[in-house]
Order: sequence, then C-alpha cells, then structure tokens
Amino acid sequence: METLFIQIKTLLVNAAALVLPPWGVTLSSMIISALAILGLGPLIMMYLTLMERKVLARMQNRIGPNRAGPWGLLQPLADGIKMLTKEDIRPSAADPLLYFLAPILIAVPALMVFAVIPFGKGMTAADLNVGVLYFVALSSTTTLVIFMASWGSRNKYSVLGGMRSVSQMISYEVTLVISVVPILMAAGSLSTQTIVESQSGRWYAATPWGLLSCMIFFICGLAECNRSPFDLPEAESEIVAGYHTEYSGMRFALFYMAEFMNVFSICALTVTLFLGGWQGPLLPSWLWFLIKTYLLIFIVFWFRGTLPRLRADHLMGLAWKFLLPLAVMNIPAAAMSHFLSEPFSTAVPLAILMVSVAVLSFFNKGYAAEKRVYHFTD
Amino acid sequence: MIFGAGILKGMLVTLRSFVNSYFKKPDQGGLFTVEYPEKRLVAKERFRNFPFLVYDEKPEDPRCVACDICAKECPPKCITIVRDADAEGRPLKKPALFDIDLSVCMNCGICEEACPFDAIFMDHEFEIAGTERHQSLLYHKEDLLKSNGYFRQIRPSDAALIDARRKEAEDKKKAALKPAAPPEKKE
Amino acid sequence: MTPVPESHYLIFSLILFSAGIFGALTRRNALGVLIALELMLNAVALNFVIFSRTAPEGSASGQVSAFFIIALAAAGAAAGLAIVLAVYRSRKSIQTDDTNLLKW
Amino acid sequence: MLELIAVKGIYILMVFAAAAAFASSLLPNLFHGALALAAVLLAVAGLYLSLGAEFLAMVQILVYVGAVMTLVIYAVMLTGRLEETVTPSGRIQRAAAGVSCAIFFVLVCGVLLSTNWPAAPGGNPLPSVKDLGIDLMKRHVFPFEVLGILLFAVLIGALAAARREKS
Repeated sequence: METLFIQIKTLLVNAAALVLPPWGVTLSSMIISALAILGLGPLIMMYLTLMERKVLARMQNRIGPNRAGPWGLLQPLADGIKMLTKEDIRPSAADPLLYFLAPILIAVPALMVFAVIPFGKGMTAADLNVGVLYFVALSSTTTLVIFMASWGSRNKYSVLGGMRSVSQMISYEVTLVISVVPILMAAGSLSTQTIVESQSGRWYAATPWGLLSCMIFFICGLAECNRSPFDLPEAESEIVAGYHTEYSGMRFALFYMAEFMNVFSICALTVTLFLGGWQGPLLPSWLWFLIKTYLLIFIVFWFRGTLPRLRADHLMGLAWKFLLPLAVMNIPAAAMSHFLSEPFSTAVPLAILMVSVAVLSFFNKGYAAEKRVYHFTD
Repeated sequence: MIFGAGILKGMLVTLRSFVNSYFKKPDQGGLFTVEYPEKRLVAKERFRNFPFLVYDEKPEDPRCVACDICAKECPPKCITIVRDADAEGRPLKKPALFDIDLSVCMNCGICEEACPFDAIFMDHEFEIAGTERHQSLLYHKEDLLKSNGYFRQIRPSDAALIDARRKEAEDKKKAALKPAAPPEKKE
Repeated sequence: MTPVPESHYLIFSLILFSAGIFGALTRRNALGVLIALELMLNAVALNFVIFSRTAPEGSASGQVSAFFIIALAAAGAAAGLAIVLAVYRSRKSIQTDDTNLLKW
Repeated sequence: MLELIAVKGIYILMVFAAAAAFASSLLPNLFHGALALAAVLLAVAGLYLSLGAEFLAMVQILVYVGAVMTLVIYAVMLTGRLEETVTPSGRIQRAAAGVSCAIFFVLVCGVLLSTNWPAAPGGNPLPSVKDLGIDLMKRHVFPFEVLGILLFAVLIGALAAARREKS
C-alpha cells in the first residue's frame, strides 16, 4: 500500500523500457508523472465542487446534490456535460486573443504547482530544490491572467473584479511569502520533500511560531485563491462574477477548475509546510497526506459556510496592518527558538508573538465592529 | 473581547448544524428536508389546490345541479358549465359540460364556499403537470368527478360534517314529503 | 551542462536589449518607455547570469548581481509608476510629449 | 537524445522570447505590449533554468511577472481608457530608431563575437541556493543593505507621489 503509486509507475516505466531506447524511458517516466498530475487536477476539481456543495448544504440544513448517482457522486459528471454542451459566447467587443487565451492560461499555473507537492513518500513529481519558491512564483503569475481575462472581455464588471482581485492578490502575496520564511529557516531548505522530512519529530504547527505562521499562511492562501471570506473579486451581489463575468460553458469551467485546484494546492502546501506532510503512523503516507489536505479543504468550505464577505478596506487593512507585521515579527520569534534552549525556546517566541498580537490588536482597534445594541430584543 | 471570538462563535454554529444534520432527528435540529418524489409530507386536511366534483353513487349523477353559481363567483372565471337537457329539450338538474381551466384557476376555493349543493370541493391533487399547455390543463367533467368516498378520505372531518348535514336535510325532506311544497335547503 | 554556446545566449540578450532600445526610442507613452526599460534591464540581468557560468570571479556573484538588477527593476517600476500616476493626475495624459514643464 | 531535445527547446524559447520582445516594443496597444513583455520575462526565466540558475528563475517570475508586470498593467489600465490604449509614433522617429538599433546591434554583435571572454577552466560549479545566500550575506552584504534602504525609500516615495493631494 505504502508504495502503491510508485510501483504502478515503475511498472509502466518498465513496460516502456521494453520498446523504447533509454532516453525514451527517461522521457516516458517524466510524461507519466505529468499525465498523472494532468489527470489529477480535473478529478480533484470535479469532486471538490461536489464536496463543497455537500458541506455547504449540510451546514445550512440541506442535503445537497443527491440526484445523480448514489449520494450525488455523478453530479460533477453531469455538470461537466452541461458545461461542455453550453453555448460558447464571445462578446463582440472583446479582445479576441486575450479572451481566448485567459481561461487556458489560468489553468496552467494551477496545474504546474502540483509538480512540487509531495503527495507521499517519494511521490513528488519534480523535487525541485527551490520548490516552495516555485509554488509561490507560479501562483503569482495568476494575477496576469486575471488581468487578461478582465481586460479582454471588455466588461466593466470584469475590470472591477480584475482590479479587486489583483490588488488583493498582490497584498496577500507579500504576507504569504514572509509567513513561509520561518519554516524555511527551520528546515534549511526550499525543497518541499526536505521540509516534510524535517518534520518527522515535530510538526512545525506544534511550535508557537509555526502555528502562527500556519494560520497566516492559510489565511493568505485563502485570499490568494479568492475564496470566501475574501471573495470580493467574485462578489456576485456586487459585480456579477468579477473577472469571469463574460465567460460561459467550458471557458467558465476552466476558471472554476483553476480556482478549485488552487484551493487544493494551497491546502496541500499548508499540510506540507506546517502539518507534517505525509508523515503519520500506520496508514500509508499518501493517505495521510490526503486526509490532512481534505481536512483543511473542509475548513475552507467551513469558512465559506460561516463568514460573510469582508469589506474592501478591511481586506487591505487585515493584510497590511495586521498579518504583515505579525508575519515579520514571527521571523525573529522563530530565530529565538532556534538559538535558545528548551524552556526558553518555546516561551520566548510565545511571549514575543503574544505581545505583538496584543500591540497589533490595539492599533487595529478601529476595525473592530462596534458593539451592537439591539433595542427590541430581550 | 478576545480577538476573533465572534468568528469562532459563528464557526461553531455552522459546525453544529453540519454535525447535527448527520446525527440528529429533524425536531432536534437535524435535517428537515423531505426528499419529495420518494417521500412526501402528508397534506393538511384543509390544504386546497384545484377543485373537483363530488358524486354520491355513480359518476352519471353528480351532486352538481348545473346552477352556475360557482362559475359566476369564480374570480378568474375558469369554470364553464352547460346545463344538460333531456330528449325534449327540457333542462335537467345536471351539467352536460363542466370544464375547469386549471391554468387559469387560482386555487382560491370560492367555488367550494359558494356551492349550495356541496358539489364542488378543493382537492389535494397538485401533480397535474402536462406536456401540453392548453388541453392538458383543461379538465372536463370526467376528469373532475370523484366519489364521495375519496372526499371522505382526503378531508375526513369536513366530509363527516357535510354528510351529517346532507343526511339531516334528506331526513327532513323525507319527513316533509307529505306536504306539497318540498322545503328548499336554506343558506 | 548547457550545450548551447555562450555566444548564442549573448546574441539573444543583445536582441532583447536592441528591442528595448527601439521601444524606448519610439514609444510616446511613458508606460511604454517603462516597459522597454524593463526589457533592457532584463537583458542585462541575463548577461550577468550567462557570464556567471564561465567568468573567473565565481558563479554566485553573477547571479547575485542579476538578483540585484531584478530588485532594482522592481524599485524602478514602483517609483516610475507612482510618477506616471502623479503626472497623469495633473496633466490627464501620460504622453511623454506632454510632460514638458519643469515645474507645476 | 534528451539533451538534443533540450537544446532545441532552448532555441525555441529564445526565438519565442525575441519575437515577444519585438512585439512588446512594436505592438500599438500598450496592454498587449505589456503582456508580451511578461511573455519575454517568463521565457527568460526558462533560460535561467537552462543556465542552472533555478533560484533566480523563480525570483524572476515572482518579482518581475508577479509584481512588476502587474504594477505596469495596473498603471496601463488606470491611465488608459478601457477602449483604447493605442499611441502611434511618427514614421520618421520609427525609422531613425530602427536604423540606430540596427547599427547598435551590429556593432555590439561584432564586439561580442570577436572578444575572447576570460573563462574559468571547465566552467564554474553551479551555485546552490545556500551558496547564493552566503554570497549575498557575506560578500555582497553592503549592496544588499543599500538595496534594502533603496526599496524602503522607493516605497515611501511612491506612496508620497501617488497619493492624492487633499483639496
């Protein structure tokens, strides 16, 4: 079980070795990994849509999709067929090239980041030694594609959504990168596989600085993939659907797919960096990884089911005035824990972080909601 | 007063309803969805949808006497009645044609209230979708006629009341059969 | 590791640089000039990386210089865009021909 | 064989990047020009990878494509109207610029090809990310700090310049 997927791959590569020259075997090994990822992406997206609808429904005391197949398991397929057969509309004023390219290009980084995610022991498609940076760099290119989509479809709602999306992504990206720094310092590597291996003793989320880092990273990740409560770019009550207002059918499905794959990859990276990746007792490593990732995805949907959308100035305020200083303060805290011995290595970072949270909360008091007085209750 | 306490509180609410939806009964905060085509809620007795005609023994003799009161009272004017006549052309006390256009009917129940002969009542039937827009929703006498037994079944307490009243009137009529003028039913 | 000869890389970066010069000379839009400048800066950074592979100074220095160039380009872009926005706000145009006053 | 494919890939990347570079200078629509520049930057990041500079390639994508290009496009969208961001330039200006570019290209090309570049024997070993970090923090720490101050100054300067004056 442990090496199930690796064995399958070896089997395929060995089969290829019978007919192909040595260089072809290397190539086919790469292609098998790539195809696995390419197949995984849409599959993940399809079943995340179902999971989201189910979870949200249960939180609202509904049942959710249950018509197509048992427990609605065929619902994603039905949706896919619907999307495929829908009319493909192109606004006459749209920029043809940009409008055509944007949905394709948005899926590319979303799929490419899967290459560095360690799905299990030795199950990283490409164990780059700059893995984390690769992830962040590729997901940052999404902003350009969103610009292409919003500007290319010549719709004011698209442009508004694109502007919102980009300003939000830029703001949170800074915090996202800084929040990873303590982990990189502790692991001494940018490779995701090494980071997971360095957590064999203790998860980084089990340390005060790691926990804070994890929370900041997760919140910023949510904002990066425009998930609720940071879904201002797609705020349907204000700007229709944001940058994909003008898209329909399969093009829209590609945007949707990219969004869900981003959710998955952010959760997977959070697991990799902070929650011990595929480390875990008894069960096979890839199963542990998937369990942890899906728990985090559940939390994402849970947020969606609970929290209302942030106001634009609160969104920016949260990033720049609270999370960013906190992430910066986290770096010296993590360094302290590295250089101090045991009782202090937890206590001192904890003290630093608590003081900084208190100070930041004090300075951000203006954002706190006023205590409401309900005149006609009680 | 702790930072984010409100968020945690809200998260707990949704988590509770998520968990309850799997493990609790509807009255304890669980799912109260009834999956309609397979399961259905029992309709309340006074639930009213579209009207139907009642007959006592056989469909050829409906209670309806084609008095046209319901057709006149009907706010959207969806009832059409043509009185039947015998071979010599004398009018009979029963309808030759009784059509209700259910696409026009607004389920108000005024016909039921207006009928002095307890002949028209509101039905519980609501699944009347058809593949065609005009003819499938135009119900004729044959479609509308249902037995008193059916009426007792869907609205037992109303049926008991009405049956008792009718029986009383019948008895009175029988008792007064010797005097010349049969007493008309009042109200 | 790279079987592509260095000179090909160099000529490629020269092409980038020439394209950048052409853009900087012909664009009338201040942002267009900025885009061309970024192109030129990138060509230079590429040159540093190319030379870092063979130069006797050691390989890290070249990459670090390229790193500095990238950071400088980011700084330049940020400052330039702020200026462009300020100019646009006061003159309602970002044509370089229109910014002909030394003082506002 | 794999190496041959890789070499072909590098040349294709170069041709693509060169075409995109000219597009970014020539396209009348500034938005398209900016996107072409983004394509150039991505292709150059690919070339960095081919030269073994992985860290730099990632920084290039992160900083250039993710941040600088986004800023530029943001500015294009803010300053131009939605319909047209086209700005023509004079024919004579174009011709003069083209000629001077061509002359520059030919001259520098000649210099490039005729110079015998000093080379470390056998080429330098590829620096790891750790080497880069150590180099940055030891040998180049002064420029690094100056760069930090510069970025800080730019941050404040940009805020001050772009800020709307209260009226």
